Amino acid sequence: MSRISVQEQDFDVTTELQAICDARTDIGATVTFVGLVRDMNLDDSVSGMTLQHYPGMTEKALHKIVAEASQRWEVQDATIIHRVGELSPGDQIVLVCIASSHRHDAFEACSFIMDYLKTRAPFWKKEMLKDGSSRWVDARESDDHAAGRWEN
Amino acid sequence: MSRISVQEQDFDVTTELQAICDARTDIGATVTFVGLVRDMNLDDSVSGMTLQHYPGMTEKALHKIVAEASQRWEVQDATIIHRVGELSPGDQIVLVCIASSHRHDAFEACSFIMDYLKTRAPFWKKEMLKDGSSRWVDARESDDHAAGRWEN
Amino acid sequence: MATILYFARLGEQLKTSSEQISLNDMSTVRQLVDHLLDRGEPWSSEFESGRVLVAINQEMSGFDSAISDTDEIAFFPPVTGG
Amino acid sequence: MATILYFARLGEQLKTSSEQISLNDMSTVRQLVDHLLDRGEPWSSEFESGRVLVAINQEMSGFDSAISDTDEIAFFPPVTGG
Repeated sequence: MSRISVQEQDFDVTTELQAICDARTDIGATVTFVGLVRDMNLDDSVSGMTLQHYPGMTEKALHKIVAEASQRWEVQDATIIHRVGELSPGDQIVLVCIASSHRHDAFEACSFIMDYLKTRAPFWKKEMLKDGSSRWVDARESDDHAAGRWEN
Repeated sequence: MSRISVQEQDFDVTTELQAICDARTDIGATVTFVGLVRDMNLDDSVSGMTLQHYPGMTEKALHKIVAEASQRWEVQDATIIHRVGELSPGDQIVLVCIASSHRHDAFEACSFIMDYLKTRAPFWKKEMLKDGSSRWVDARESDDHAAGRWEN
Repeated sequence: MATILYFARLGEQLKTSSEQISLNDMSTVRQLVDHLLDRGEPWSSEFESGRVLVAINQEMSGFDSAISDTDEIAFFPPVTGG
Repeated sequence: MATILYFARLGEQLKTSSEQISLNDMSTVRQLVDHLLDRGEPWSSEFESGRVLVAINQEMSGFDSAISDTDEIAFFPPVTGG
């Protein structure tokens, strides 16, 4: 049911929603998360970003996260698209779209997938700063904490 | 900051997201809820729906709900579009889109707005059934319960 | 004259969505409802069966709220949007 | 020969993203890491400073996990996608 894609190209939210909803009339709710490149991080001006991943393992990890969400909540369909390569401030990075007949299931599953993706899917961000330097982004404790709240 | 519209016309999610995100690079996350007309309700086949509202009061109620969400969470921008008039199964009914620099704020604010909209914004649904009859949809206790969980 | 509005099932059953009423000595929503109930059917059924909500000047209000002749008073069933 | 992969900061600092290593009598990830540490810099700095995660055959694993010469063993920093 679910569509998982790791790609360089941008994505279009309407197109992804239609792919999920077209030709079916049993979906009551969709919740869509889109993550974007911000122009600031840790008080520094960001001019761009490179996203690396682990081909093969990344896709497996995302499928596993969707499977886990589907066990916990009623998920009729799910789409995850994560971009890799060079991105600029304002660019879309990631899309997670969940269709369900119940809105709370859609909200919970989408939020859960984002928390798990941020701690378990092998992607790494490298930021280019306005002063010409670059740095690998450090994992944040707040993301571990966010993923941990689903363990209870 | 926020855009509120009660309208007969359909809406396009990408267009609404772009209206929020274009020309700014400080948004890290958007969460978008779309509610759709289902072809079944209470075990009956639904062939269509009419949505009535209270012009003036509806818009005021929606602005108030967004203001309340903005007090509770960091909301950079918000869009609510709710359709009225005649709708068919599969049609989009409502869009709530929240932009924030923090994803959990975007998820919470969007979920809160949907719960409050369902219990406090003056809209009423009338369903047309496949057998030719029609009925006003009854408010659901589960929606009151959902809105109640934000009171604590 | 107060403007009285009826929405959704109420408007349909009462066969009117709006009317003007001189409130005279009616000073609360409850007194206005009593006045409407005196009309008999279909008013009595609609206001006695099921939950009816009231808004005064487009703000959700209660049946003990004060009303005056310049108010817009709306009656409707619990909302079902979204 | 096991395939060893290095991602992100690790791949950059070690100036290699992939190599083949004969595991011989190395039977756990920890033994492989000890072998890599014996190379000195930059290996020692990268494996001793900061957190390094390991995946065996594309599954998250621990440093006590068993490894064999047919495995794909990947080292990388904590993930930062999304």
